[in-house]
Order: sequence, then C-alpha cells, then structure tokens
Amino acid sequence: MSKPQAAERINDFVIKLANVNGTGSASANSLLMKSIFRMGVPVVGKNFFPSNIQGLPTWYEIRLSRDGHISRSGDVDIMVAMNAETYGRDLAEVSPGGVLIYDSTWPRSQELIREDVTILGMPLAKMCNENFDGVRGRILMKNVAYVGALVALLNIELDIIKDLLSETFSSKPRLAEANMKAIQLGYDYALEHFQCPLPLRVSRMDKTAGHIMIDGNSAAALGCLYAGATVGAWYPITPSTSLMDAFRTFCDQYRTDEETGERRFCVVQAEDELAAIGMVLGANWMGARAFTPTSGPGVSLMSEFIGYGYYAEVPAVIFDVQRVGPSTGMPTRTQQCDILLAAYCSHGDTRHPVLFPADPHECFEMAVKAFDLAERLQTPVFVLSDLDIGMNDWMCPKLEWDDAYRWDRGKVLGREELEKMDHFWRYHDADGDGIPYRTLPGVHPRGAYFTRGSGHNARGAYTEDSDEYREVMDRLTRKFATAAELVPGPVTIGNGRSDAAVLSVGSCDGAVREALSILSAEGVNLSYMRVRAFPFSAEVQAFLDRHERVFVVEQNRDAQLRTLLIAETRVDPGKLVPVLHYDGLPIGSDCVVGAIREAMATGAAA
Amino acid sequence: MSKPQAAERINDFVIKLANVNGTGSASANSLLMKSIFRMGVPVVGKNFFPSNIQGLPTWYEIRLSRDGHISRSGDVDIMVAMNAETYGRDLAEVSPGGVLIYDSTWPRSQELIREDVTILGMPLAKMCNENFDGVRGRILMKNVAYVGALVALLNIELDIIKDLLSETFSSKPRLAEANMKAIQLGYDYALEHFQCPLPLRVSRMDKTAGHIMIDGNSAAALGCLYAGATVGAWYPITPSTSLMDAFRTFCDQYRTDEETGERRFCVVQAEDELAAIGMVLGANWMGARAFTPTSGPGVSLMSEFIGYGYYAEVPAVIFDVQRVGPSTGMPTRTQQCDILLAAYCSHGDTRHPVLFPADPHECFEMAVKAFDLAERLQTPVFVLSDLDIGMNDWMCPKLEWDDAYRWDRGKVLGREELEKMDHFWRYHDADGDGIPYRTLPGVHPRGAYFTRGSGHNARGAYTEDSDEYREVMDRLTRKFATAAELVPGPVTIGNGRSDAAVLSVGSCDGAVREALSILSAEGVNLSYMRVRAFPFSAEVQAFLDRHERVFVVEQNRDAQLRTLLIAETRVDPGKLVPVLHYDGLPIGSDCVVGAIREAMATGAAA
Amino acid sequence: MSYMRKPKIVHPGLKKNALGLTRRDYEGAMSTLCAGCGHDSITAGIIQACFELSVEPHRVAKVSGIGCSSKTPAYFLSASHGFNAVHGRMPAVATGANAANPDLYYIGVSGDGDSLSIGLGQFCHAMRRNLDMLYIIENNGVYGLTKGQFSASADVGTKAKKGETNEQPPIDPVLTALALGSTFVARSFSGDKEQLVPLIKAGLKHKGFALIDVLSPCVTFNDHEDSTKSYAFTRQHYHPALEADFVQPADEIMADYDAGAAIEIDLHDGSRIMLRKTAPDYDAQNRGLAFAYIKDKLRLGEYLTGLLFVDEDGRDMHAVNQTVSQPLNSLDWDAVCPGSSAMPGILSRYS
Amino acid sequence: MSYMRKPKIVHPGLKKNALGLTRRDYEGAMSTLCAGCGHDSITAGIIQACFELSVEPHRVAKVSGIGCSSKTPAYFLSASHGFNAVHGRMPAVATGANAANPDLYYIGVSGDGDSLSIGLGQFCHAMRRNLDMLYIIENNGVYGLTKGQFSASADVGTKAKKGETNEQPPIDPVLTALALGSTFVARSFSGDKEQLVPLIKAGLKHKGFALIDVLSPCVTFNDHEDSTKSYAFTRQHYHPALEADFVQPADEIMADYDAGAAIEIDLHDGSRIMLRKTAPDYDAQNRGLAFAYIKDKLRLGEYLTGLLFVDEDGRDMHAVNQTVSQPLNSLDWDAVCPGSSAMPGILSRYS
Ligand SMILES: Cc1ncc(C[n+]2csc(CCOP(=O)(O)OP(=O)(O)O)c2C)c(N)n1
Ligand SMILES: Cc1ncc(C[n+]2csc(CCOP(=O)(O)OP(=O)(O)O)c2C)c(N)n1
Ligand code: SF4
Ligand code: SF4
Ligand SMILES: [Mg+2]
Ligand SMILES: [Mg+2]
Repeated sequence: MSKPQAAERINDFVIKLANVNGTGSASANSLLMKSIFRMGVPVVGKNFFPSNIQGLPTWYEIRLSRDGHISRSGDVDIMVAMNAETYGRDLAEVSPGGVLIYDSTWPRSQELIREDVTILGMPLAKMCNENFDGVRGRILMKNVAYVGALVALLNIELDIIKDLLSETFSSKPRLAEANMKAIQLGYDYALEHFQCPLPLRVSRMDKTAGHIMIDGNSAAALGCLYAGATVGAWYPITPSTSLMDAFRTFCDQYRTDEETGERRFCVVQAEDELAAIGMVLGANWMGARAFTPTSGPGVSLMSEFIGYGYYAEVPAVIFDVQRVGPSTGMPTRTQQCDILLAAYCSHGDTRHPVLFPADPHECFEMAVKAFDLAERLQTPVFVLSDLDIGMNDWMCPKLEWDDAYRWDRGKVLGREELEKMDHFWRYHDADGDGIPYRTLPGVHPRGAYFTRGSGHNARGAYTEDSDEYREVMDRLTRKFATAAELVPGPVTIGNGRSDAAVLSVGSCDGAVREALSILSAEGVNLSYMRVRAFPFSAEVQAFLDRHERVFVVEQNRDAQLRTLLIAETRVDPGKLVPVLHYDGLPIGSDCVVGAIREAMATGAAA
Repeated sequence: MSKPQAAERINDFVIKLANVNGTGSASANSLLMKSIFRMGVPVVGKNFFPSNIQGLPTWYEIRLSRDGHISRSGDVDIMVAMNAETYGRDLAEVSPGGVLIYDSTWPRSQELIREDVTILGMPLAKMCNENFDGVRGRILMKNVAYVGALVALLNIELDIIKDLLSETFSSKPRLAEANMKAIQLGYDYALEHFQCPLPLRVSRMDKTAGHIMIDGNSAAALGCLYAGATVGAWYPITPSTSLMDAFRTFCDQYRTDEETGERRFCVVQAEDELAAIGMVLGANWMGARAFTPTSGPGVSLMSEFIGYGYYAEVPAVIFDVQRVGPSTGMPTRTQQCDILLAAYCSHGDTRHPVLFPADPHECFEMAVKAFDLAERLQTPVFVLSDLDIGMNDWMCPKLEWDDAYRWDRGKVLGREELEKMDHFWRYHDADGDGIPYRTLPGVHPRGAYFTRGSGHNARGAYTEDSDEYREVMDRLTRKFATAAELVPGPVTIGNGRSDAAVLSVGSCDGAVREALSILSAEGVNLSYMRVRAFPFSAEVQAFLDRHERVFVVEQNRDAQLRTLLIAETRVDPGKLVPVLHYDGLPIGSDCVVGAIREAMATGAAA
Repeated sequence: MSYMRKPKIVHPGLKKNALGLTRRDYEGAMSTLCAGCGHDSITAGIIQACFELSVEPHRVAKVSGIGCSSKTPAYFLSASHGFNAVHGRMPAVATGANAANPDLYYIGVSGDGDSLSIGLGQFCHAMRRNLDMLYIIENNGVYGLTKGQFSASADVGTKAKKGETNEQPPIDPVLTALALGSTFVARSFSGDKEQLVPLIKAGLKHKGFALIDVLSPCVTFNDHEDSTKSYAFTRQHYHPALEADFVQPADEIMADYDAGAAIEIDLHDGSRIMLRKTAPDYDAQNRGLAFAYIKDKLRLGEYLTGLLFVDEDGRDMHAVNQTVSQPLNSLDWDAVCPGSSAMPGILSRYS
Repeated sequence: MSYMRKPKIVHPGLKKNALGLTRRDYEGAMSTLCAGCGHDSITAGIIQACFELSVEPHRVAKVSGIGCSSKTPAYFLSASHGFNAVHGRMPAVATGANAANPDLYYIGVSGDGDSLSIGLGQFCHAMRRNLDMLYIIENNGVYGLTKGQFSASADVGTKAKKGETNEQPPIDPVLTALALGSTFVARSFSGDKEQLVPLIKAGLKHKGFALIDVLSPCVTFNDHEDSTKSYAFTRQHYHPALEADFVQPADEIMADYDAGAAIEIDLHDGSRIMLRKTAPDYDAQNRGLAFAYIKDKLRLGEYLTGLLFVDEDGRDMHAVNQTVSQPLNSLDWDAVCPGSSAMPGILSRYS
C-alpha cells in the first residue's frame, strides 16, 4: 500500500475511535488515553455517545497536544473505524495524510477508499474469535486488541498498559491476563503487518507530572465530599448522573463507619426534580449542606422552588451540567445554554449567583465555594458545568486540599446567642450587607419562625403590606450586591491591544486560549477575560470599559452570556461581538479563530 | 361639627371603602361604582383584598375622574371606615379636607380624630339590627345601607340604584326589595343628619356612553370564546381563576346545545399546572384551539413543557395574569414581574411571543390575536395581563366583533393536500419565513410524524447530528423574526421633544397618560410609546433611536422590560432610565410624575 | 426547658404537663380562617395532643404546602420552626429536613388539593419511603383558598357554591395510602376531638409515615343551603370573583359517637356524611383486607374512621439508608471532611 | 383506505386483515433498543393486536414520555401520529388530545420511571378521569435509559448492575390503579404473547382507561449474573458512566403457561419472578377483593397476571363533561363563534 506518507508528528495529533455503543469500547479507549497520559504527554479525550444504550454509533476522540491544548482541533489524524454503519463518514473525516484502521475480518466496500489516507486492515473479529471463548469476551476483546495495535503503531510503552491493566483488575487477575492477551494479539499483529511506529507517534515527555485525568462530575462530587455536604437529592438525568454516582462512591469510602457500616451522608433518589430541589431546601433549612445535580430540563422543573429559595432565603447548591437544549434536546451533546435560566430562574424578580467552572479542577473548587456562598448568602447557588466538562476526562493539575480551610456556615445564630437576645427577627438587616441572620430548627424556641414563600416582613411575619414587602425586596437587592464581592472573580490574561479583546466562559476556555495563541502567532495579540461567576465582579466592568470591541465566545445560539453582560453591566452592547458555537460538539479553536479573523478583517465593530 | 370644609369638587375625587372580607362589601361597593358609571361619570374601581376568605381587612377604591383618568391618584377624599381594626390607618389616609364615614353603633376611640377631616358617624349596625332579621341579612345590609348614605351625600340618582338592584336580583324580587330598603335606610339617615350633598359630589355627565365596566379576565375569556377556543385546561390560581370561570359561564350560554345540553367545549380542571399545559399542548396538537390561564408560579411549573412547545412547534395560548412575586408572593396584589420569564421561559435557547394588554379591551382583542399567532407561528404565545387588569373593573369602549373575521389556522395540510404530496416533511421551511407545515392526527397516514422534544431534523426524524440540529434551530430564529412582523405593533402618542420620551407597557398605561398630561401642563411635553408585544416591532427600535433619553415605566423591581429592550434592540442602555413601581398596588401617576420631574431636573441621563 | 427564661404569665390554675408547660405554650398566632372552619378544630387537636404528650415545642418541625389548611401551622406551636412550602411540595421538604435531622417530630399539614392534586406524586413517594412523620390531610373536598373548586376528593354528586355538581369519582387518601404502602393509616373527623387527639398522638409516636385523613368541612364553600344558594345564584350580574364575598358566620361541626357505631353528620350545605367507627375487633394489620373492607363501606356511603391500618415493623428512610444515629446536620467538620491526607488515595485512580 | 395510493410491495402470501393491510403496515422504524429488550416484545404485541383488530393506522394516536420504553412508539404504526412528550407527562398530553378528539384510539406507552416516579400524579389523575385510552407500562424495575437506577417498582432485594441492593418497598401499578379508580386493570409479561395480545386488544376496545402493567425485563441493567457482575465490579478504576459500556447480547425471555397456573421465569440477572395466571373463575368485578387477593399473592412472591379488574360502566371524561359527539377539533367556525349578534346580550351585564 503506497499511500502519501504523513509527515512525522510527535505527540501532536488526534486519534478518533468509531465504535458501536454497548460493546465495551469506552473502557478500551480510556485505557489507550490513560497510557498516553502516563507517557507524560498532555492528552484530552472526548466521548461522543448516543442517547441510547446499545447498538448505535459512538465516537471517542483523543487529542495529544505537546503544547497542552485541550480543545478540539478539528482534525482527525488516526481513525479506528470499528462501526461498519458509519464507515463511510468516518473515512471521509480523516485529514489528508491520515491513517484509518479497520476490522478486515469482513470485506470492505471498494468505494470506501481514499488515496490520501493510509488504510490499515486487521482481522480483529477473527483474531478474537480464535483466541477467546464466549460472546462477551469476543466482543470485548476486539476493542482491547485494537488498542494493542495502536500501542505498537504509536510506540506506546507496553509496560504502561500492563500496569494499567493490573491496577484496573487488581482483584481479578484472570481478567487482567485476558486483557493483556488481547493487547498482545493486536500488538503483535501490528508489528508483523504494519510499519511501526507511524510517523504520528508518541514519545515520552514529562508534561503530565503533577496532573490527573479526571471528569468534571467526579471532581464536583469530590468538592461536595470535601465541603461537607451530607444530603444529596437528585433525579437521574444525563449528563449529571455520574456526579451523584461519584459522590455516593466517595462517601461509601470516606463517610461510612467501617465497623458499623453507618453512613454519615444520605443520598435520596427523588421521584423527580421538583422533589429533589424540595429535599435540598428542606435539608438546608435544617442546617445540613445539601445539593442536587441536574441538567436543563431539571432546572426548568425546579423553577418554582428555586424562586422560593431566593425569596425565603434558604441555601441550596444546584449543579446544572448543561446539555443541548431546548426541551429534552440532545441529552448526550454539550452546550452552555442555561446561562440566562440560571441567572434569573423562576417567576417574579429573582436572581441567583452562578459559578462557571471551566474544567474539572474548577468543578472541585467551585463546588466547595458554592456551599460557602449558599450558606453565607442564604440563597440557591448554581454551578453551571456542562457535558463536556462533566463527562469527559480532562488533564488537570492534581487537586489539593488545604487543611486550614473551614466551611463558612454564614450567619447562623446558635443556642447561646439566642438565649441572650430579646427577640429574633429573621429578615432584619442587622449588618447592612443585606444578609440577615438565620436559626436552625430544633435549637431554641426563641429562634422559631415560619419560613414562607408568601409575603413576609423583616421580622419574618406574614404580610401583605406594600412597604413591608418592598423593604425585604430592596434588601435582597443589596444582598445581591454583596454577592458580587464574594463570588470568584474573573481570570484575565495578557496586556493585549485595547481595540479588541475576548471574553468567554466555562468550557470555552481551552478553545479560546488555543485561538489566542494562533492569532498571536499571526501578530494579533488580544487580552482575554474569562468570567467565573454571576453577579459580575467590578473587574468585568473595567475590562469591558478598557476595550473598544469584545468578542464574547460562548456555546449557545442566543448569545446568552452577552445578554447577561449587557443587562448587568453598563457596557455599550454594540461593543460586544457574539462568537457562537451551538452544534452540540465541544467548541474548537477553529471556530474562535475563524470568527475573530473575519471580524478583524472587516474592521469596525458589528 | 365645624370642620374645614372641602372645596367643591364635582366628579373628580376618590372614595375608599374599608371593610372586613367575607361580609358582602364587595357587592355593595360594586353597586356604588356602577351607579356612578350610569351617571355618565368616568369611574374606576380597585379592589385590595387579602389572601384569605373571611375576617381580614379589605379595601375598595373608587376614583371618579371627569377627565377620564384611570390610574390611582394617590388621594383619598372620602373614606368609609367599616373595619374597626384598620380604623386608625384608614383615618390617617384621608386627604386633608376629606370626609370619613364610620359606624357609630359602637363608641370610637377619642384619639382617632382628625381636625382636618369631616367625620360622619352613622349607627349602621344598629339600624340594620332593627330593620332586618337573621345574621346574614344584618351583616350584608350594613354595607348596602352605607351605599344608601353615599347616594344621598354624593347626589347619585336613586332611580339608578333601583334599576341596578332590580336587574341584579331579577329572579328574586324579595332580595331586590330588601336591598332597596337598606339603601333607603342609609339614604334617609344621611339626608336627615348630614348636609347633603357634599361639596365632593356626582353630577350627570355623558362620558360613559358606548362604554362598559368590565374586568380583564372576563374580557379575555370572551376573547377565547370568540376565537373559537374549545379546550381549556387549568389549575386554579389567583388572580387568573376568574378567567376560566368566565369562559365556562360564557360557554354554558353560547356553546351548549339547548335541547341536548351537549357542550361544544371541554374545560378540564387539571391536577396542576404541569398537567394543564400538557393538556393544552395535546389539544393543540390535535388541532383544537386550547389555552390555559395561570399566574407566575404556574408559569414556573410549566417551564419544561413551554420549551417543548417552542422546540416541537406546538401552538398554545397561555394567559399569565401576573401577581406579586417572587415565589408564592402576594397573590392578591399586582405586578408586572414575569416579563423576562415569559420571553425566555424554559432551559436552552428559547423565546416566545408575548402580548401585553393594557386594559380589558385589549385582553379581548389580544386573546383572539394570541390564538391566531399561536397557530400561525406554531408556538406557545403568552398573554401577559396582571391582577389589576384581570380582576378590577375597568371602563372601556364596548367590545365589538367583526363578523368578517375568520380564525387563522396557519399552515395545516389537509387530506387533499397530503394526497397530492410525495412526502411530508414536518420541519421543512418551504416558504422561507421559518414556518413549516403541520398536519393533524387522524387525517391521513401520509401526514403522520412523531412530535418530539428531543433532537430532530427538518424531516421530523430523530437526530443527534450537529448540522441537522442546527438547521432546525436556525430556522426557529428566522421564525421569530417573522413573528416580529405579525405581532401587534406599539401605540405611540405625540410629537414630543427629542431629548426625552416615555416607554411603558400594559397596565402602566393609565398612570403614564395621566402623568404626561400633568407634565404637559407644566410645559414638559414627552412622546410616549407603549409596547404591545415581544418580539419588538421595528417601530420600537425607531422610537428608541429618535430619543436621547427614554423613561421606561414598569411595575417590577428589576426593570425587566428595560432588560428585554436592551437585550433585543440595538439601543444604548444608558439612554433607558428605569421608573419602577413594585409595591403590589397598581402604579399611580404620582410615581411617574415624580420620577420624571426629578430626572429632568437633575439633567443628564442616569 | 432552660430556654423559658421569661415564662409567659399564665393563670396559676392552668393545667401543666410533664415539662411544666401549659396548653397555651402550644398555641400559635391567631387563626385567619373562616369562623367555624373545620381546620381550626384540627389545630386545636394538634395543640392538645402535643401538650398531653409533653413534646418540647422547639423539637417539632412543622411543614405544610399552600391552602387554608396549609396556613394552620402558623396557628399552633409558635415555638416550633415551620416551613410553608410551595403548593403540593411539602413532602419533599419534609424528606430533606428529616434526612438532615430525624430527631425532631415532624408534623405535616396539607389539604386535599395540596396532597391529592398537585402534590399527589410527592405524597405517595413520602409514603413509599416510610418517612418518619405525621401527615394530616385536612380534607374538605374543595380548594378553600382559591374559592371553592372541587378537589380530587370531592364526592360524586357534591354541589359547589356556584351550583355545579361534581361528577368525577374521588381519590380516597386512605385507599391510596393503603396501596402505596403507608405504615399507619387513619381517618377521623375534625369535630370529633375524642377520636382525633388520640390518633394524633399515636401518629406522632409511630415510627414511620403516619397518615390521618381528617374530614374537615369548609363552611364557606359548602355554604349553600337553599336560601343561601339562591342568594348567591340570583346575583347573576356579579362576577365570579365575588362569590365568596359573603361568608356566613358558622359554628364548628361536632361529632361524638362510639366504637363500632355510625353517626350521620349534617354539613353546612345541608348534605350529610355518614361516619362509622371501627369496631373493637377490627383487624388493622391486614392491608389487603382493610382495603376491601373500607372500600365496601364507602360503597355504602360510610366513611370508616379510626386507626385503619398499622404496621410498626416498617423500616423508615434512615433505616433503609443506614444513616448514622447522630443527625447529619450536627456532624462536625472532622466527621465530614476527609482532609488532605485522603487526597492521594482518591487521586490515584485518576492518574 | 383510499390513502394507500402507492401500496408497499408486500409478499403476496402475507396475511391480510379486514382492511387489506398486512402486519407490516403496522410496523414502525427500526428499534434502537438493546437486543433482547422486553420492550421490543411489547412493540410486537401492539403491532399484532392492531393488525388483528383491523385498526386504521392513522386513526391511532401514540403518546409516550421519556425512557427506553417511551421511545417504542416510533417502532410501531409509522402511519400514526405520535407525541413523545416530556418525562412523565404523557397522560396530560393524552388528556388534552382526547379532549379535542375522542374518536381516535389512544395508545400510551410509558415506563415504570416515567409513570411511577416523575409521572405518578398524572398517571393517577388520568385514571381518575377514566380517560379513554390504552395505557401500557413497560415495567422493568429500573430506569433503563439513564443506566440502571432502581425505579419505584423495583422489588426489595433487587440488585443493580452496580451491586447495590434495593431496600425500598415498591409501588405496584396494579394496586395503585385499583385504588385510584382505573376501570380496566391488567398485568402481563412481555414474553407471553398469548396473554398479552388479547389483553392489548381488550384494552383498546375498553371504553375508558385501560391499564396493562407489562413486566418487561431490561437485559442490560439486570445483566449481572455472577461472572458478569464480578467483571463490572472489579473494574474499580473505571467511572460509573462506563457501567453500561458493555451490553451482553441477549435473547428475549419467553413465557407460556395456562390459566390458573403459575410459572417461574428466569431473568437475565439470574433472579426469578413467579407469574400466576388468573384462574377461569377469578372475579374481575370487585375492586376491593381484587386488591386484597393480588396483595396476598404478592406477599407470596407471585405476580397475578391477566385481566384483574374491569368495570365497563365507568363514564369517561367526555361523558362526565357532556361533550358534543362531534370531535371539538372538527367543529367549524359557526359552531364556535357566537358572532356579533350575541355581543349586546353579553355586554349588557357590564354596563
Ligand atoms: C403552583 C400553585 N398553583 C396554584 C396555587 C393556588 N392555590 C392556592 S391554595 C390552592 C388549593 C388549596 O386547596 P386545599 O389544599 O384543599 O386546601 P384548603 O384551602 O381546601 O384547605 C390552590 C390551587 C398556588 N398557590 N400555587
Ligand atoms: C425532566 C427529566 N428528568 C430526567 C430525565 C432523564 N431520564 C430519561 S429516561 C429516565 C427514566 C426512564 O425510566 P423508565 O420510564 O422506567 O424507562 P425505561 O428506560 O426503563 O424503559 C430518566 C430519569 C429526563 N429526560 N427528563
Ligand atoms: S374557605 Fe373553607 S377551608 Fe378556607 S378557611 Fe374558610 S371554611 Fe376553612
Ligand atoms: S437499557 Fe434495558 S430497557 Fe433500555 S433498551 Fe436496553 S434492555 Fe431495554
Ligand atoms: Mg381542601
Ligand atoms: Mg423502566
């Protein structure tokens, strides 16, 4: 097969694996990615899976980036095409000079050939049928075998794979062995039949030391564990489900008495999202840290109760792992489409603090922060993650924990304080920061009050009086101003030119950073701000003021972050140029570069 | 009693009646207002009632305005203080020179006296106890008796009262008699003991001819009747409940076969608001015009389904009769606090047409329009009324109906059309206006498709493909642009100065108009635009462009209309000065005048 | 009760309970319900029961939804915290609160609209979880607060104030509770303090979910005996919103009858209901047979009252979860945060 | 069937029904469920029943919620309109659709998560209204689509793929339906076509709400016989999201047994359920006794299958509402708009 040979590219290419879901491919692909990570090479994996359980196409994309870029590049250099149904489009997607590997057990249609792609066939099914027994093993091991081939083709160290397998199957050495056998099968076949390694290959670096590969949902769950959350209530919904699964797993290990089996946590699988948020409010009212993970449809259903939390001032932490909307949308695709919903959720005048993590590391930190804010501010706080962050494995600096940290329970009056008081007024602004004092049930009769979502006055009593009503509402406005000082501030990079800059949020970060470095190489140096919370800190206004034109990069159709910026700052909307990506795949740097290049070329602000 | 005598004021003052709810006072007060209306005098009645059923303070405010002003003036010229519990504050509220009437059966505290108010006592309870039997009659007739006194004091024609009573109790002449007897009791007592008429009094005019006194909910219900809505689904919630009550009453009369009793409508009392909107979507999917009336909490609960309607493109009409939020708030007070919620309701990128009636007359017209829009645009449409419009009686021009009107069912393919087609693609933009064609179940197998809220392509098939997903979302953006051309345009008044103008919405209209005439008398002439729908028509942008500063008057804390304007037009936000009223009482002209005077005095835009 | 530093000045002759508190210490704010509303009688029953049980008031958590009935927690136990949730969602709040601290007495008060319409799902799931709480439905067959629409428990043939007749078969909370696994199911009547107070006490003491369906007449929206109804009815030209404009002052309806006996109760609207107390030999342990028997009586137009089913062996939510005995809301920092030392172990699986 | 202008080319030997249609005319799109999923067997049952009843496909309206089960209406009757609602809210959509046009056959397909958790309230209220529809719960005791959490119908002691054991007592749709007033209550098993197809036909023909609870094993998330489970279990270092990464290809589970008899069915996870068919002398007319009997059998670990209760005299939503017989969605303009001539009469009360 004499094909145009790809130029040598070390540690800087994309492998895409096309599979059928339910065949065990995700585990195999994850093994491959992990092994590259252990080679010290920065890597990122994106899983594109269907909203069903078995039998539909699924893809896994692994990008190796020596420079540490974490967004999608838009290219596919090596395609492992295991799904006959999508073979045609998978082949078409390979970049010129790339490589395609397929299962040659069955003949491949002659039409599906490309001159500019190296096509490597290996009889995976046949090999596995010969070497393994049982349907299960045969299906599973096909995937492991192609990983073995890639190990050879990419020059990955076989020992790393061995280690990974024995760690993974530590309690079942027989399974480790079977897997290793499959690896070896693929490895040997590749060595024997193909020219190994490929010009695209892996070479040891030391860029992953001090890093981990973790998904945002696990990291957020760890944050909940460390923040001392004890009650979790939820209703399963993709892509948030793994957050509660992880929390439960961590708690089983770190919050369960080894002798008695007693649990220092309580996870309630609610009957729906309305119930889940009600439980969270009830538990927080009782003084436990409680949270719920959900996604867009769940937030819609929680709307009424979230307004209750705002007005009755009950803490709550809500993780919205965003997926593609509107409606039930595309549950297994990513978007940042609940920004406005989170900020203004519920009827009436309401507004909620929202944290925007950009990666799993921030999921961890912001989860902890969210509980502190919720209790300090006595209000529901959103952590707005997304499917890309939540369900994909990201390379991040190791999570660290400062043992000096203590939870901020906010203004809670205890028994002694109540004993000394003549009266307790629940909604009185004693400190002028808009934040009243609260009491917990069961502590002291003098702390008793009736929490309600209907009209109440500063003393906590029922009211229908105009002035009393307004007094509380105005204090809530002041409280929100206080919130702006407490939430995490934005991250700003660079002293770029003042005529233009970029502002973005959450999981766009990687794409924007890569885009900036590409543009910078072209001589276009732009400053960049990533907002990390709503309400916006003062720096956000200053950044907007400093620039004539700001590209607002976000992953939704309606420019929701841009809307929030113009609604909540004094910026001239004409300055804000929307850069939108909303097709459900994680945004790539190409989208950002393209939009900015074009706009800079045409000159004046849109 | 020599008190400072009020200057003579004909047909231009405010009567406030302070009662205990559950005593029958509302009926009596309504009788009083109706009689003034029949004297040809413009009048408006506002009912301030508690969120309970019996025993709490309730007020009714009647403003007579020879000039036809319909908002609250902020004054109280005559107070009828029937509630001992609120006597003190009721007295305090009377404007200097005003009159207070109270029940002198029991002694009144000496402290509760004001030198600048004429205080008239009449032993109402005593009189009624002597003249009527039974608890019920005695309580009820007290109210009727003070109406009798007011008839004498204000110089209302007794015959008008007589007519009203005999019309009201047409089928129970005995009750008409009893009521008339009570009127006469009060009337005679007043003539005998007080100087009648007062300087504040009523005199016949001819300004109410061609007008009716109607509440917005009844008018909206009439709109639903005339628009041919056949399915109504709802869950009771103040202040929307009377809309469905009225619809049912109208349908009982105009949609029920006299012989068989068969009904050409179906009203379903749903188990909650989630079910109500689901029923509305189901019925509209089937091709019936269906609607639901609700208020803020209900819309929150409907959020998920409303996003479904947007994305799956199912018509629906939702009346949101706004009350005070957030949360359960003050259910019997008014606000315009669901503007943002209605515009962007649900997770994901969603946006909905919203109509903003300013009075019952527009409730009628816009109800009809809403069904046309919903079917033409195949999307949920909000009619955003409020408690003030919905539950108070407003003087409006008589409703008219054009028999040439026919409902616009939008793009629905029937059996013949389907017979001729090769295929039917549900979400295909055949006409370039963003609006696809739909079919109804049960008509033809070729029209069959699967309506879903999950990802679908232009053909109506399930998809998780990025391009197919985006194609539909982009068409929805185009459809919304089409909506801007179809919705009712704004109402604009005057060629005022270009440095400043006023923009407002809905039930603020009366207060703004009165404020403009007051300001005009002071030499400040401002143009005024009332927006009547979202998305905003092109005129709105033009109006904003034409003025240097625009006061945006609305009844909520967070300036929601202003936010929507800056989010959805190209206006410079600095131009838009918020004028906010959000204490739960209907906005009065004083609030508008005050804010504008102050801003005009301080000069530059805020 | 070290808290009671400034004891209310109480009549020295007032009866005291084991805590030295009087019945007045269990009262709340003044009721704003209609005079004669059955709900107020239930409030009195709760006060009585808590007083007699010598419950520490601040160790009670009161929860409710929205409705006339749901307002009543403000009218008892003013020294207890209360949570007046959104409409129909009290069970979820109670679940979360109980998850955080099961050591309090939970008293939930709801209406038939609140629990059987909008809140039916949550009501059923709280029973399924055997949440340890007393759950009282103040059942009047109407939506009182929104002025008299039929609720899901309205009997077929009931007439509304506006004259409509309900034609839809009712949802019976007792049958529902039996089907959904409630471990304590009782029915009573607001005017029968003799029966109600002991049931409330038993419900409070029951470990698990205790439902008491209390028939509780709405004086206002069942207020349409002939003369009345015609009054409301003939005011054709008034708006529906005025329908509750007049509320006839009424007296509480009382009932007093013996075990096994039946009694007919006249309601304010002139209609009657028939109550029958369970006989002493009634078997409250068999869910299936209880259902069949109660259903049978309902067919005859009789509401069986008393403790209808009880199962003291059900495991509550915490037993199922194996929660530690110390309430979660009182765990201290070290008990919940694994600290930096645990981090390497956790992270090992991510590298 | 004038519509069928371009008839599909069908094998001439294929059996035709009274409309001249073959079974293929009742099929839908290709299923995307796991191989061997019980839900696919139910789909086949619906196709068979509609074919045998000679229902005109376009006179059927298919409604569902969200879940693997709720996807299935796409897999039968492609010539029928379908409405795939949001999760748990299909009954409301069906109610509105039926209000607008009761002349179609309504087939609702739901899951145990969809109907017994998030949708429990709507499910119950549709029964209360005696909505004229066939309502099938494809009951597998798990949330299939979200990867195997226990649903509210999971039996105590069931093990999840992840190894957890369910400890919460289940909600039984049949007992619930009996308590909530459903007029047709049946249970069957996805693999028992002999029993299922006639029940579907009977349910379609029933005037009112017909519930069929069909036990329908999930091959994927009950897929944890020993060897398997240990495989999943030992991959400790993988993320939970990968738990359904591998799905063992499986065969449909079949059942065939006689009236009155019991049969033990082996499920994919190695557990068993016991089904018992109602005996020929079973009395399906007494709601209370049916409840007691079914409950009793459940206590013995037996699921009673067959038509368990039926009441043909219940009035459906339209009978209660007295709706005109012509469907509301087909009324013409003059039948709904009173026109200008009615206006003066209407306005008289407002002046
Ligand atoms: C989401 C929502 N929908 C509707 C309402 C209006 N609402 C208030 S109370 C009530 C019904 C109360 O009925 P019930 O629970 O039987 O209590 P009752 O007043 O009869 O004691 C309704 C519908 C509301 N507050 N919130
Ligand atoms: C509002 C909302 N919450 C959660 C989900 C996620 N979700 C999809 S299907 C499902 C459960 C389905 O279970 P079941 O009805 O039993 O169907 P099965 O897949 O078992 O057939 C859940 C929780 C959703 N789509 N919408
Ligand atoms: S309306 Fe009925 S339920 Fe409400 S307080 Fe009055 S009597 Fe009681
Ligand atoms: S996951 Fe279970 S329920 Fe879903 S398709 Fe697969 S076998 Fe069926
Ligand atoms: Mg009630
Ligand atoms: Mg299921």
